[in-house]
Amino acid sequence: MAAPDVDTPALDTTAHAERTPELTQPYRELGLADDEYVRIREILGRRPTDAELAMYSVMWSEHCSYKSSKRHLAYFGETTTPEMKAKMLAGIGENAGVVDIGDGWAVTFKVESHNHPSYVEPYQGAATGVGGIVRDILAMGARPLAVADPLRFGPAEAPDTRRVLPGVVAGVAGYGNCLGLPNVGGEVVFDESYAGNPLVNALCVGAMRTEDLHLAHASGTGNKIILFGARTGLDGIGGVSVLASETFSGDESGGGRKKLPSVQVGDPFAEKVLIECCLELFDKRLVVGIQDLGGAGLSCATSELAAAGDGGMRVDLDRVPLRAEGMTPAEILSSESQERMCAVVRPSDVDDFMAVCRKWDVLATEIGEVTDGDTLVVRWNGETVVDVPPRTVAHQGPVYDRPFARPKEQDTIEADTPDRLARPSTPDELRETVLRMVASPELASREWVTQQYDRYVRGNTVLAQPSDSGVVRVDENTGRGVAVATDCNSRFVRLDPYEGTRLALAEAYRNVATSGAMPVAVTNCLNFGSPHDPGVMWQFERAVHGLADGCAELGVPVTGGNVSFYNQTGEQAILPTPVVGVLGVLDDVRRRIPTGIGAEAGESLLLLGETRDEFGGSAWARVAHGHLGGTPPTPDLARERLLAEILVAASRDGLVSAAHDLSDGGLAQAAVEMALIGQCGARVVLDPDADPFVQLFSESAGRALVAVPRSEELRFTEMCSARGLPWRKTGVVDPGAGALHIQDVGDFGLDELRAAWEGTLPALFES
Amino acid sequence: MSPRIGVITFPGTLDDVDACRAVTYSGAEAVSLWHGDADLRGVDAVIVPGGFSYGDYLRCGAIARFAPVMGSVVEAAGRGMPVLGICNGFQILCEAGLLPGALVRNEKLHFVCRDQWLRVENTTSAWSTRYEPGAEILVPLKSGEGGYVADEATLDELEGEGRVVFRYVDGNPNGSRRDIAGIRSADGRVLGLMPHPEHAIDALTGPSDDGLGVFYSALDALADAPAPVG
Amino acid sequence: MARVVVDVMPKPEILDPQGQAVAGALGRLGFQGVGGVRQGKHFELEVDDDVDDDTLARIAEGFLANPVIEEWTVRRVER
Amino acid sequence: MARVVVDVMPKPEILDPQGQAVAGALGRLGFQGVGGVRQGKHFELEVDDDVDDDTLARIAEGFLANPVIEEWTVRRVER
Ligand SMILES: Nc1ncnc2c1ncn2[C@@H]1O[C@H](COP(=O)(O)OP(=O)(O)O)[C@@H](O)[C@H]1O
Ligand SMILES: [Mg+2]
Repeated sequence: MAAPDVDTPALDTTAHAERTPELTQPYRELGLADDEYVRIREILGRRPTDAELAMYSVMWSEHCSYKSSKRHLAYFGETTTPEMKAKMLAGIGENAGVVDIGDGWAVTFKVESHNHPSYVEPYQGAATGVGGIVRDILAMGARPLAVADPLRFGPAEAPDTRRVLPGVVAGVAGYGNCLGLPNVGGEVVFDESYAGNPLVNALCVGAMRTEDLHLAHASGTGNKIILFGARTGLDGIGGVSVLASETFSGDESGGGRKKLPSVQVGDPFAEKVLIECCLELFDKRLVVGIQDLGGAGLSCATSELAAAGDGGMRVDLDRVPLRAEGMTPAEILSSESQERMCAVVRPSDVDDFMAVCRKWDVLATEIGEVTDGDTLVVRWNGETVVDVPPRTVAHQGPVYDRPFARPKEQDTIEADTPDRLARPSTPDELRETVLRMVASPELASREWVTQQYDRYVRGNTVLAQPSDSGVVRVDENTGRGVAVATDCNSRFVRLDPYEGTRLALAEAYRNVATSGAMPVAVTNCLNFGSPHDPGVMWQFERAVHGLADGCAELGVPVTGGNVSFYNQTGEQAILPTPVVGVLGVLDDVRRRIPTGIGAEAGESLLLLGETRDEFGGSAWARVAHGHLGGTPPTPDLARERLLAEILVAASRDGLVSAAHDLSDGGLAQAAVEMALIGQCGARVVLDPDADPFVQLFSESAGRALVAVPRSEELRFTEMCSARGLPWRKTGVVDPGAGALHIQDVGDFGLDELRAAWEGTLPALFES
Repeated sequence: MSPRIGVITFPGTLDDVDACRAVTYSGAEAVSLWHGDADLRGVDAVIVPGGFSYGDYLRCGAIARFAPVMGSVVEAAGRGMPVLGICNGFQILCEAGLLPGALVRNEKLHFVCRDQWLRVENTTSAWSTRYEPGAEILVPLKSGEGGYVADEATLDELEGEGRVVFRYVDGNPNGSRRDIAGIRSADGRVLGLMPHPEHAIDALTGPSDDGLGVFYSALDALADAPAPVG
Repeated sequence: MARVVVDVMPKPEILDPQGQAVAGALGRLGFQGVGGVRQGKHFELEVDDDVDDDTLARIAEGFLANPVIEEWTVRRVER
Repeated sequence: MARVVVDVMPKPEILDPQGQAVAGALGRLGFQGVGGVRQGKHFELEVDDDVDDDTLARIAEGFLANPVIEEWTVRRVER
């Protein structure tokens, strides 16, 4: 406990810090390690002030500094060839990666996690997660086009999931719908490991003209720093509130501030107005640089802007408009109040800038300027409370080489293959298995979730739920557009983090291609347990390598991503969950491939790719036996690439009328979904020489089921054969039938299937 | 000269771009109107589009109805100018007293986005003449507070006077009284509905192009009886 | 400055799905003895002392509540 | 049966965008003299007489309010 300091003035200025080098500081409460604190003192040549300590502590946190992951993430850079980079206008290190999609258009996309807040306050946690990722995209100078939300929860039937899931979904809906951004995709996954630690990841994609790319930097001495958007309050300052307490002992009875919750409340309306305001500012070319305020608030925005610029920066913190009384400089710097942005503006443009803000009723305040020094100076009523080299805050945080090792239990899991599990074999057993799978929470329709999301707003959504990827039109004149999909089967990753991550990449890539888009870029959100656990670090290291190597094989670059560690309940880490997002391009969205069959008069069903006896980590092993063991299916990325090229070529030439990739649940699930989405019957004919169970439920990668108009069948199959893609005619579409008939298994009435598929989530979550 | 149809933007309006697109598709000229400006810029008809005006805080449409532009809209409607309120626009028109009743939270309490079948019950309003009576159309519905309520006497009056223009078929998505999806004013010039015809103008981006009829109807109405200039 | 509380409730004849959902959930959570629940809005306004009851009524009736579906009460709170 | 009122309000340090929107609109509508506005929820519960204060507190704290961001008051109302 600190001794009361007789020399404590109201304000801890740099001068005061010089005078009181021995003052005890609560750096540990702020999450800094002993050696990190020592390093800060070395950098500054004195002890940090309260405000500096607040800044370093948030910016050197795992979340902002990537201190445990940096070493490994470097591998993405090492494996990205110049050829893969050709279309990248901005990559890792920027707010979000940017790719050139042709016709003068650039597209940017990114996923972020908001896991922990969403457990504490599901609605607000998820809402502010959406808000944050949208500001990231906006900070690139892009108009946000669409969002997607990969979500993971505890067991579907668990009482706490009934609290968390509806709240998270309502939060994503409440914020995203109010912003006017169509929600075009995502995931809903259930697993015990997420029970105390749901994963709420949010993706946003935006577009801009290539010449309008705004990178976050503060350059040009004399340029003004303008903070605009919401007022700054005590949101999310959590740990930093210890600085405001009279003693650092955490005694809440003292005169200081109570420890505040780190939950923020979002105001989607304020963000919508902020978006329109920013777009008008970009349009009028009134910003030199811009940065969103997310985690770490002003600490992050000012240090990153200054670090990336060519000069220094001075900020007068007392000018920041506040929402709470008596906030200290440290609190203002660390506040995570939402819906704020920070811009660098030429002095001659300040009046015009302010006029645009007034038009949108957005509060804007000049809080400082770019200086010709190389330090970031923050003042409070004229006194200096921060004087630091900005790069030491923003980019030169600690980097750790955490120990990692393959855990021994990995052998046990691998040895426990699904071969020992009883398999259905009679037609009745197979029929019962199909229905049970379709109705399981794992595979049931997500409509109860997705119908809460506006997928139509702005009128450019061409495909959304439940199709394999979301497709949005970017250019109304040419029809150019993009497709996005996110995927991760974390059960595969658990069995083999390297191959499992390649499978996640393969699935997202395939989902994009199945919609007719050529995949061009990859983003990720790496959700893992504690980096202090060598087993978790091993999963992480393997996952990064799997993703990077996979991207190199596919020839698509990783343009950005996000790492979320410490996802665990007690000692129990979540299943390793590297969510992979893939972006694809369509030169004309009119040639997108939908999922539902029955659009053309006569269609054949063709199964593309090869089916092997692969059940490790499959949906069947889980649903039928609660089993997770063995090894996951083997990915073949060269095959995935070929499949994608064929699907894109077929979409160009109008050879396929519907397509669906095969993933969770295998062929049976894909056939059921294509029939239900198209509201059209079909007959599926299995290969008499192969095991029907394997054909129906295996999750071998690299496969898709396509519907081909009879008139195009020959052309299409010749193309597949010529290019070496295995295919097999697996049935015909039968609009008159009103049922899905699977030969040697039985008939499934569409109504029966629909009731099974659509009934599950409402029964679980309707209040 | 093609008619000019104004589309209002409030802070928080979302579907103004879509309404403008629908107006353009139908062959009219779309004119953007700003909430803070009472000037209707000489338009022949006005659309109050969907979205979350002022965040829908307090109550949907409650704050927007006091915007300067709404004063002019109420006045123009009094002179017979065709006015269409879609979703949030419908809520605003009810709050402003141009249409009776109110819209309340969906029965199941969550936002619903789905392709919705509607039956056209009345084809005499300025925004529905292009439909066959009894026609069924497929249009997106996307709202959290879309339940139409009014007292029994008002509901009876609306039914009796043929002022229920659109009704939900194939399931009531939000608990609206008597499955009401859209109603018109007594003179037929003002129409409010929760579903979004402006999102059903092209099968590429919507479930159908059934919504175009709403906009073509307005062109007919303006050709037959141009709104008096004020 | 005085504190004024305005409570706005759905009219009795208007369906209150939110209140019903709360009542249903309380039952499932094992709380016995709770019959009906109705849910409305609660506003706390800081007003100058010279704002009279008439003005407050106009704020409540004309703005905070929609009289088609809601009823309201206003009360000044001692501090 | 007794009537119990539970008011749930955003904590003072938590952003209240709804209250802010109402306050802003009141100003534009020309109502002078209204400073801050905060908006919360108002619940009216019909409860059996044997439901004790402790149970009511658990209902309010554990269900009607989220104590991370909201605070609540319970009072029994005479009828
Ligand atoms: N949380 C969500 N938000 C939006 N869309 C979702 C969400 N969860 C699932 N979806 C959509 O539902 C459909 C089915 O999801 P999923 O089975 O995970 O697809 P796939 O197996 O093709 O990856 C997809 O269109 C997906 O984008
Ligand atoms: Mg898929």
